Amino acid sequence: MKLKHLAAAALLIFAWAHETQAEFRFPMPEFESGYKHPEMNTPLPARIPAAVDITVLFVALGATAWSVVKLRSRSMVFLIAVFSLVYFGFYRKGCVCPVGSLQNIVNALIDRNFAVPLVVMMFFLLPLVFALYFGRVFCAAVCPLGAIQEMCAVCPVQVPRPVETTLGLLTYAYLGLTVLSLVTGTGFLICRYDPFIGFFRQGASFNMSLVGGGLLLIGVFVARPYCRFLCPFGVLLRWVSLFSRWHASITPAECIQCRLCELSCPYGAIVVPTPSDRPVDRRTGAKRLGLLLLLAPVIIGITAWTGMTAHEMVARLHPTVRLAERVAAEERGLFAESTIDSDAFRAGKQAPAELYAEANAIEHRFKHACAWFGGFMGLVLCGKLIRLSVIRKSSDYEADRGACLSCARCFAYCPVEAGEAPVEDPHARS
Amino acid sequence: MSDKPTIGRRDFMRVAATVAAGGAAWTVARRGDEATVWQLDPAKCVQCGRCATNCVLNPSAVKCVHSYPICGYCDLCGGYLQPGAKARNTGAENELCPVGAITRTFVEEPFYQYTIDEKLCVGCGKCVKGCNVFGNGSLYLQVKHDLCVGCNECAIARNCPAQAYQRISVRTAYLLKTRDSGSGKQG
Amino acid sequence: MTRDNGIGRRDFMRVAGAAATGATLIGHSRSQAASAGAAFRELQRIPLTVENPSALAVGSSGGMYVAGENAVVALDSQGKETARLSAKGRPGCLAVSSDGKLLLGMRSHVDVLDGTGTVVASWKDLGERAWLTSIAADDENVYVADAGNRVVLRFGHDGNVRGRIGERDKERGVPGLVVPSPYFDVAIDPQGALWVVNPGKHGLENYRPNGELVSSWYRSGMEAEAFCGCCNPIHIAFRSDNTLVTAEKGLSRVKVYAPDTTLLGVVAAEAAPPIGENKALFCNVEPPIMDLAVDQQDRILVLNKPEKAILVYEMKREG
Amino acid sequence: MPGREQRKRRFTPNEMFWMAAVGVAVVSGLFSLVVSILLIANYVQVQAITPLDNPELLKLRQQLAAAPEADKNLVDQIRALDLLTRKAFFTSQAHLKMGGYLLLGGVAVLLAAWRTAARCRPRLPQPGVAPPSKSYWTSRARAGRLVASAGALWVVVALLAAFFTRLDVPGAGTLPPAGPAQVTLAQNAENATTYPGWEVMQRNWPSFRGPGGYGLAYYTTAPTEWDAGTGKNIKWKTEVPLQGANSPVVWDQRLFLSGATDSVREVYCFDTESGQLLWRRALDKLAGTPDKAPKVSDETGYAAPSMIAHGDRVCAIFANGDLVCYDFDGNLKWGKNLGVPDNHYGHSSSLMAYQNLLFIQYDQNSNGKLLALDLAEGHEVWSVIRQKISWASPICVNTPFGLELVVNSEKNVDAYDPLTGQPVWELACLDGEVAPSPAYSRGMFFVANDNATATAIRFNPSEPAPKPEMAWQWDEALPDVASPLGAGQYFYVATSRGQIVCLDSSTGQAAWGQDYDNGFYASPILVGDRIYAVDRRGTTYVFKTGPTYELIATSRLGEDVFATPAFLDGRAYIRTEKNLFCIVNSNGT
Repeated sequence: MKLKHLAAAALLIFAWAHETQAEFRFPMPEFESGYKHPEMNTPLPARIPAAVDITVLFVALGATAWSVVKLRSRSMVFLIAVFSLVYFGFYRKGCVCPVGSLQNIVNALIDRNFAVPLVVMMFFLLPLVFALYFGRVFCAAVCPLGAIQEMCAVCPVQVPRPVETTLGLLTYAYLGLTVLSLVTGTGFLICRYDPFIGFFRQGASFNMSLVGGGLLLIGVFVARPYCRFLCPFGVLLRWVSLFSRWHASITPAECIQCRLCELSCPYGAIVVPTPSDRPVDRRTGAKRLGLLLLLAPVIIGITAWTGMTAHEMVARLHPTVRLAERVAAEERGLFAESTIDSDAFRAGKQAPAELYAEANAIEHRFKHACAWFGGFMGLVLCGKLIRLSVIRKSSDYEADRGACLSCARCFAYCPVEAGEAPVEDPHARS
Repeated sequence: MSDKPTIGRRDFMRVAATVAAGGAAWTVARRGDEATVWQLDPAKCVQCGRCATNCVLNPSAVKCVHSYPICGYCDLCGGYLQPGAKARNTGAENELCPVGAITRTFVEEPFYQYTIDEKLCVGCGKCVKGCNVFGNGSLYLQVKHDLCVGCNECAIARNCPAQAYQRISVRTAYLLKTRDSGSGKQG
Repeated sequence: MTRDNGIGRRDFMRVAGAAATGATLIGHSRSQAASAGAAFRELQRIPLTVENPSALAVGSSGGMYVAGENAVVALDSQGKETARLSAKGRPGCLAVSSDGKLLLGMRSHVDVLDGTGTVVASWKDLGERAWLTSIAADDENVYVADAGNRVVLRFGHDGNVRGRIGERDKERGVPGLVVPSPYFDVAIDPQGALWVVNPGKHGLENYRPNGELVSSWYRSGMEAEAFCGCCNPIHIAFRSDNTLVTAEKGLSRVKVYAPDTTLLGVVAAEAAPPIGENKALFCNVEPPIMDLAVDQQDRILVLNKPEKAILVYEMKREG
Repeated sequence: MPGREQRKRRFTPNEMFWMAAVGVAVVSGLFSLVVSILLIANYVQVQAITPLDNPELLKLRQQLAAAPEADKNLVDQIRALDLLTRKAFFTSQAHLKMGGYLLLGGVAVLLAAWRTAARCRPRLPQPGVAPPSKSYWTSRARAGRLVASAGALWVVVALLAAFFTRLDVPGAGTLPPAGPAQVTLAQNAENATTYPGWEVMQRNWPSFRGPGGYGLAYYTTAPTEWDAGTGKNIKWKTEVPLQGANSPVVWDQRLFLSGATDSVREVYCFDTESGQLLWRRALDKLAGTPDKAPKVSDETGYAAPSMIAHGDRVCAIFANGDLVCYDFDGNLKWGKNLGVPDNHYGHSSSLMAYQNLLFIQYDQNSNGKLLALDLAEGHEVWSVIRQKISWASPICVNTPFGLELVVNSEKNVDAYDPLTGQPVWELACLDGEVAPSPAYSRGMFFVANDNATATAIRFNPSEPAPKPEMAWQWDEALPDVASPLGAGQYFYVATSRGQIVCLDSSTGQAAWGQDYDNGFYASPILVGDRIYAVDRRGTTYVFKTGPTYELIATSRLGEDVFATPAFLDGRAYIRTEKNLFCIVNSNGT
């Protein structure tokens, strides 16, 4: 699908209207009975003003931040999540969501003519700005996709750390693919494969409903599988949240190392104190790290090359490429039947050669984009490996600012929380 | 956003990032774009039938509309009757619409009015094809905006073989076939 | 058909498809015509140099005239271009008067051109509603079909309106013309009688010059003998033996009827779409047949817009 | 859980609350499960019956449309079925909507109850017994390994997928018909010549069996009936000075033939309008031309190969190996002797051309070659060694795997890349002295020879390179001279014994067979939806393509015919033993 229609829309409409004047000028029959034809029913969309959505989003984010950081109330966070699910999910039908707005923003960066309405811009920016100050409060209770999964996470179990880390790579792949499909003009992948939006508007393709239902079922035990292992917007929030100013902390005051919270986090987002007994000495570790750093360009090169090699497969994401392939195969007599698309193509004015040329140009774009995508994945891989081999010392049980979704589950496990009557701002001590 | 004046480098960066984001939002807002909606251009439509099946809604938000001023008010209507219809009555064997969403009312000899019942219409475009082949093309498909949920990426647009879908201004919202005002004066 | 037989879609289109109205139809018409009695075949295809050819007429000397965008071309009976006159806009219809003048029907008025293309007269504009679709001329009168007003106007050669034909008149028994779309034809048969198509009623009406209805016949239906769709036939012409040639839109067909209105044969016909057929189809498809004429050898000339050509058909002698 | 013996135990309110919640959760869970199963069943059912496009209803409608009168019974049936399907559609819609809400409600209750139950029995924090030191480090190391192996897996899978899912969109310019009409060769700037592209070639009759040499006419307007006796539809008839078995080739207004005896070799150019012989060139002795002509059979003669007309060049080859190239005005551009062919019947493979190349299948008993010469200069561009002799002609066809030059010989069918001469595929499926050339239709080749078997060759389109497979074989009526013809779904074989058989390309079964009075030497040609087959006595049968035999016309010339006719716009050219006929549609265009 071409996403550039928007800019040309005005022009198109003008041209179209112009053409119609010549086409449809033929006068109506003259009715003797004084018949008057009914008017056409062309209702306009009953849209809620953008300001309402932005305000609700802002208030919900603010309330969550307040509940997490100041009030430290899991119930409050949960209530806000219910509200978000109802408002942003079922009432606003889950569109536009901040997760999807990522695509509009990226597309606007690629295509200068692609307009981004203010509401989309705000939906993209507000969660990030809040993450910069309060961590991923958006994920905690405002995101309708997160909320619906949060509702389902009834008896979460912990995923082994190595698996968690590895599956986490998928979010980067999804982000990379999203950008790739935007760069190549393929379309909005996040919207296309949004698993839960079908529930919000009570209608989706059968397959997507199954996927969505399956994810929710899994989510009963493996909490928030989409957020943790797929969500591309989560990657951005994770990066920003690392620099958050007032992030949720497990304990309201001093950590007493009681280890009660250790298993409370279903997201594996609690950093445990680093044990003092290193299995490898500092020098070996440094050597390994050095080797890894040296190897990194090689790894990135390999993945970039792999991406480039695989571009033909990925190029099939693009409808024009698929159509060109189909038409070419039909031309050669490989199919007895034509498809709706090839019929429509033949009914049009374009010659096959032009279609092939267009498809070749798109394929070429894919070649570059896939190389970049491959390189990006290599970079992510190396980054993960480096992060795993660099030991950052921590002495207390604290939230991993990147992974923590600020769900406030752990608060209840902290005896310090239970013991202290008025909660002091834990960050008051600088 | 209230921010206590602090001197930390990180705090400064945060404020800078916030200001930059706000600036970006401001710039975008000033680009002056307005809300848009998805609509299909009947001049490009090929009546493939995907509007009925690919919409995220069930039944589809695409319905057949009727531009009465273009209609010939024919007795033998290509959009209403099966191509090989033996009679011109409302019998199911003669009707083209698979859900019986078109009603036919007598106006005066020899004219008939055809009306689409949008509650029944599924947007399959069978009548549109009939009307275009044999008639004036007064029946055509449009996205009805009281039903459309306004997806970020329209699922029909993505699968439209004729690239007939586009985003248009919410103020117009429809791409209607109309006669120009000039010929509206009738004697 | 010979689809996919080697080299690609274009060849396929040409070899086997010949673009929906052309040579492949011969095969079809043969089988249909066998039952109807007379057979026709495509003799020739005369390529045209005008853009958007829209009207065709045969002159008294046997030459052909084709009007298109901003031009009228004259061809000899073999199809060789002999002259090219410039004209303004897109004429909708064309006739040649017995003195060799060209009557060029524009949207709402008639221009009279001499042999060099000079506009010698421009008749009065018929107003907003007018939509001229056909002209027929004899020595006395010029009949102009106005689809917009659902009337045939009888002009003198001087350009003055002498009468209106075909408007509903219960006293004279004129049923009124039903013209749902801008396809509306008039023709003069070899005896000099005026025939007017009533497309909404799928038939023809025969009028005296004073507007008196002499006779009429209508036939609706999908079968070969009848006319289908909302408005057919779209064009008519008479052969010297008084047989009638008709062209239809929707289901593109050219057929020949005997004077007693029985179907003599199908010249060319598109196969009817099978019930339930759901091929992608672009909207607002103009009918490929833009005009129809019969030349002095009684060959049938079909002006085909997408092919940008005149398709010449002839009845097979041995039947 | 409390044991059974403790039945009388009193429950605390909290426990009762818990039990109630569990009960509600179980019930609502079961309910949701049932609803979702019903929803899925509904979906599957609706998918299966497709109410709006019910094939059964469609069939009834078609029956009704075909019937001359509305049959009341049928009408009632349609009405009943229509009502049923519509009911099914709207009920399923209602069910979907209702089911959706029910499921939503059920799941909401389930979640609420479950949560309540969980709240009543909170899990206590269970910190590990031992300090997490060891597991901390192992987990970290394991994570590293897992990430690394995931990355490696990613790369491997991507590479494998890339290898197995090549995109198959023709690149710019690889398809001859899609390319521009003119290909300019600028190797030699001052001598740059433009060569006609496929678009131009197919509008002419450049070679034996038409453009590409597989028997397909571009124009569909050829006459169907004529009669030499009454002169009906015969535009002109011209005597050809010297005999030859070669078939007419036509380019624009020129028609070319060659003729030869054991001592004289001549090339003729006729005007297609008048039939007038425009020029006639007798070959001079070329370098290497033998003094004495080789021995040939009477039926083959000294001028059996058809000429090639291509752009502004026309070439002819003769039984003694003389190859000449003229321009259209009869000026000799180049000529050479390729060496006297070691051929016991006489060389008979026709010429073929594409772009700037002239192809000569020079199969002989020994030292056989397939040559590509530069049309402009006559120098060799590529050549490949051929093992076996043949009398067939090359065809040049655009297959799903690209353009191929396909040639028959004893034992083998070989395909080459016309531009480089690289072998593309081969299949040993022929036998004997092969004269019929290959036929092609819809990605399949069909080769046949008398006293052997006919074989249909197909290719798996998903393979990266063409790999021939025998689709089926046929060994009843087989051709000896005439080449088979591929037309859509069918292959046609015309034999020297006067049979024509139509074979279904998918099954290999004969759709029909027909016996005629005389044998066929001329190859059948497809014109539109009609096939023209000329027998040895000059009678042409025109019949329709398709699974049933439908003869359209039979026309006689009354002279023996060996050559394959040429078909152009509204015309056919037939070379008889002595004459050349131009046949037109009546009224003469």
